[in-house]
Amino acid sequence: MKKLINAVGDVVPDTLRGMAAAHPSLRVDVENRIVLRASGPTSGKVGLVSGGGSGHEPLHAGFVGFGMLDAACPGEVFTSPVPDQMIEATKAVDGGAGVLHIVKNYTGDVLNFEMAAELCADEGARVLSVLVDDDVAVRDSTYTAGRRGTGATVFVEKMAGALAEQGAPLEAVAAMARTVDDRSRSFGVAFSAGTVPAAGKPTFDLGPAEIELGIGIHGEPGRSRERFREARELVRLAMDALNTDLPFSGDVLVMVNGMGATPLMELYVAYGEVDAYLREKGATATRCLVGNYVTSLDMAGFSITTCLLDAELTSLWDHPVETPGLRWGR
Amino acid sequence: MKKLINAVGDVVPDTLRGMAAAHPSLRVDVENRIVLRASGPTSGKVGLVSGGGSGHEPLHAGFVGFGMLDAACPGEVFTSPVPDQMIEATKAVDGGAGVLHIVKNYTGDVLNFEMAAELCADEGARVLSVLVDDDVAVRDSTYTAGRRGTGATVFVEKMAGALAEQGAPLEAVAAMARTVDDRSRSFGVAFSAGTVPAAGKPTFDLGPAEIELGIGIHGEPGRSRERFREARELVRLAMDALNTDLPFSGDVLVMVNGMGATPLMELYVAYGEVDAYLREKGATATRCLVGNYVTSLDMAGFSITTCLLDAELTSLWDHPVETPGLRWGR
Amino acid sequence: MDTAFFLRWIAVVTERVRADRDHLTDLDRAIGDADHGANLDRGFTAVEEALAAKPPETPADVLTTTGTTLIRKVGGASGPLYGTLFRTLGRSVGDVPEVSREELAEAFAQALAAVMKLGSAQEGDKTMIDALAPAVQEMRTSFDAAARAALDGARATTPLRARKGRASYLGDRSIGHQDPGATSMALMIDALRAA
Amino acid sequence: MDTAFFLRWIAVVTERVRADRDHLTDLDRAIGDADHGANLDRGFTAVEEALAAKPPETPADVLTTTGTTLIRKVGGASGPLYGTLFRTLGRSVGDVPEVSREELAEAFAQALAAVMKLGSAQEGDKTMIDALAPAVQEMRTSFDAAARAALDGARATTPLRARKGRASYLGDRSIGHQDPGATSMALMIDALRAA
Ligand SMILES: Nc1ncnc2c1ncn2[C@@H]1O[C@H](COP(=O)(O)OP(=O)(O)O)[C@@H](O)[C@H]1O
Ligand SMILES: Nc1ncnc2c1ncn2[C@@H]1O[C@H](COP(=O)(O)OP(=O)(O)O)[C@@H](O)[C@H]1O
Ligand SMILES: [Mg+2]
Ligand SMILES: [Mg+2]
Ligand SMILES: [Mg+2]
Ligand SMILES: [Mg+2]
Repeated sequence: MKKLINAVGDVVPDTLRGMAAAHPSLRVDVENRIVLRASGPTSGKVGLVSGGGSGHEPLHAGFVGFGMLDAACPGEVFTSPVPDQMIEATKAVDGGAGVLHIVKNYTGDVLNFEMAAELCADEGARVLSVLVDDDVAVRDSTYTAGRRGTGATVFVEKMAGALAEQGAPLEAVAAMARTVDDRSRSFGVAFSAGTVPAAGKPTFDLGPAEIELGIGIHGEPGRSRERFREARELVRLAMDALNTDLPFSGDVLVMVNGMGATPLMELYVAYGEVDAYLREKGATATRCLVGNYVTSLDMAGFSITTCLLDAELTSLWDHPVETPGLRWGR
Repeated sequence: MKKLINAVGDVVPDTLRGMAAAHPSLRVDVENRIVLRASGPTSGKVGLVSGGGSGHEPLHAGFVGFGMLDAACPGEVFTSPVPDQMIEATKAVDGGAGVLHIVKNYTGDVLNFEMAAELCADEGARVLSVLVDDDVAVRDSTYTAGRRGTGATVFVEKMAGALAEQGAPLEAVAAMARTVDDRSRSFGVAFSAGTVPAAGKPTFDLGPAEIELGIGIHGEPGRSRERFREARELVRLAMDALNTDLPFSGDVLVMVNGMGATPLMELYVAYGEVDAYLREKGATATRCLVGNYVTSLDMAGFSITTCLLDAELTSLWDHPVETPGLRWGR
Repeated sequence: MDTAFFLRWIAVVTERVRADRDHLTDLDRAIGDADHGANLDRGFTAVEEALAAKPPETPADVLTTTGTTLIRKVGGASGPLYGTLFRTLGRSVGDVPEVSREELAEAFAQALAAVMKLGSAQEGDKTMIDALAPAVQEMRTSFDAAARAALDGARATTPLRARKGRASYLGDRSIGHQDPGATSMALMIDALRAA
Repeated sequence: MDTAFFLRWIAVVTERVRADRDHLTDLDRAIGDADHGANLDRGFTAVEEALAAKPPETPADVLTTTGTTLIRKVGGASGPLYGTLFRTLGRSVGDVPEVSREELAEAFAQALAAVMKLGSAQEGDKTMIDALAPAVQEMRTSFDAAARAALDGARATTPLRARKGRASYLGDRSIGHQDPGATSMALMIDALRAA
């Protein structure tokens, strides 16, 4: 395992130290693993807290800043953070208008955020939670833990963050977060697995012509192992899965996301195919992100996330944002 | 070889098609392989043209836009573009104030840009060229082709671009580009080689505990093969090389750049070490980029580029920029 | 069983988790995200420190400190679940210097209910519950019987299709692998015999 | 040698470049960036098309079209260098229907000078010059002699330390590998014998 790290056990604090040094706009509590806006809580604004395992950078810490999150709680690599972090973060960002927890749907994240929210409520804080569950590779039924939260997290954090920045009340911000999640879908494909530093080897092995379809972001294998195909076919496969679940129409926000080890060049090749697919269906990609936004360490592969836009969502997307990972309008 | 591409021969046009679809701010001539600002040439502004082999995305096409380049000429993967592209681009961006060619120092880039500049001059255009040659791993002597142009290209394009946007004349923009190059140095380390699609296999093989020191951005091996070390030591090694060549002092702009397959998490770990190193030397990292800016397909590894800032350079760095790959201030 | 017994139990669990760390992680690599061993090792190392820093005075103290520390340090799915298990055990045995096997068995029954409620998992979902539930049944008989039941329960998860946790994402591909959480649960129950 | 001869020469070169494409790329993988074969194949495929699209009427026409097309299509270091070689050949032989071996030898001498000037390389720098320069020396004797000299020159690049082009970045590590450009140059000279 050749990783640009010091000791395996120091990966998360070392990452946070680096983020702190790189981004004066962030206040990073390395010991307690909380990343906040350096500007402190905004009085009268709903506070947005998210968090999850590390290894998905820039998610979540890279999305702390004006127009998006107020705090991020990074856990160990691929391991949900603990309630203490969420409780501290919730206190730190409460500007008097309540706090929204944005939780990706994984048993660990859900349970830990649940415990934190209960304890915060016990202490009198106003906390609402929204679950992000956009991954169509997982059947949402009583026989699973439900759909995973993946790429749509970026959309939820961005648009709910914009609404919060505009001064909307907690219930409205939570409702918007749910709306964005409802309108978003994701599908991921892996060409190779990433390596968790503490584990020292890839989470799964793939042959030279094998891929995993329907992967999540934690290095877990996907729903099926299949033969490798060209970009056009892979994109079609992913887009068909999204379209079957929630047919495309009108304006669409698209993210073509690299899992950590896929060149930007290839993501653009894929984006070209996504754009063509949407045209075919009579829909239009009016906004997009192409790059590494929700990664899975050094996994090679990609995911596609789409969100059906309307005028309000488009304007929330366009609202200025100033974070290490996403910036425009200021 | 599992790459997210269609046919090996279509990688560059497919990438350009994807960029065109993703970025309405760009005008992409897929057939002639020229990427321009959609807004057209700015009258009275010096036009900035750069270009080089593909596979380094976001460099260069991702840096076309307000405050940076006016045009990029992408060649085949790792192969310099041809004079026709540069001639067309030069004509297209000439707003009457002349055109600056920003050329990375590789024999191919130099020769092709030279031919283009001569032909443009023959047709009456005012063209100046600057060479970017920042890579300290290569001894600059009569016994080499000179130092390679790598990470500093981003700095040169950004700061010369800002000055051009402010209305400076061609000579001043060229002089600024040279100043930035003079004050910038780079050093790169590879953990694994990338795979050129047309070649189908990695450009070199490394054992599980081997790394290449002093690599360029075209998958060529480095100056020496050594044993793998922890981030702190690798950063120290790179920083020592930079510091020996041009001692650090005062304000420093730092880029910790991923070569394409290195997780952002690890780049932050490295940035933390860079920051500490500079403090030790009594210098300060006052501006930075941490991410994938000058990549080498799916190579794993990183490079560090530094530039000694003064007040003018800092303000040029801070000047608004709006490109797919770099954006702030608007 | 006194405070020393419970301290020994936790010490044995800590030691075995450390020894089995890579095995647990490998099980989690197959159907999860390759961190279960690391998670528990981190958790019980913190428990060890917490217990050393402030020596507990009652069995409940040992169990509650263990549970709270796991919740604070583990994260993931197993942190809140194991944390809740130990905290519920602590709350159930109450503020007494000695606990009988019957009392412990009753506490385990309550802990099982709490963990099932928190994770909304049933027996057969291919989780730690599949080791815990049969062990609770046998706890009144003997620790030996409980340990055997837990180990059998863990082994019996192999042919199951996961319905909870990360492994459920795999659908049918989760079949054929033993559940990491059930495996670590069996380890904990088995450690009661060595305490 | 008439127009047909030069067309045959370019056709043989095109065919052999295609056949040796992977070999040339492998040589470039060792001390360059693994594209030399791909570059030349792309270039000569375009040359083939250009010559077919507008059949040339003179030897100079064949050579100039070849050179211009290479400059327009190859890129990299070898594009301008080979392009200049063929364009200089075209300019030197002049607007005549037939070219003698002496005239071609003189044209090659001029082309060598042009390529050396453009790339500011000397013999011994481990570049295509190391195959071209000795071939030019022997061109007046016979194509066979020229081809032998070029092949020997290419082989003799193996022990050299590169001083120009990408391979120079490797310093001493460039030693022990045959230069891809010298290898392709030898191929082109050798193809004269088959034309
Ligand atoms: N809802 C649940 N109820 C009970 N146990 C569960 C549940 N979800 C997961 N588990 C247990 O947790 C184990 C995984 O723990 P761990 O790997 O530490 O956490 P994570 O899945 O967050 O990485 C599984 O093997 C399973 O036994
Ligand atoms: N300055 C130079 N003069 C002459 N030949 C050169 C020079 N630089 C490079 N070459 C030749 O070009 C060859 C490499 O060509 P190619 O791989 O197509 O281009 P690139 O190096 O741009 O990838 C080298 O093997 C060498 O023979
Ligand atoms: Mg986990
Ligand atoms: Mg090249
Ligand atoms: Mg796990
Ligand atoms: Mg080459």
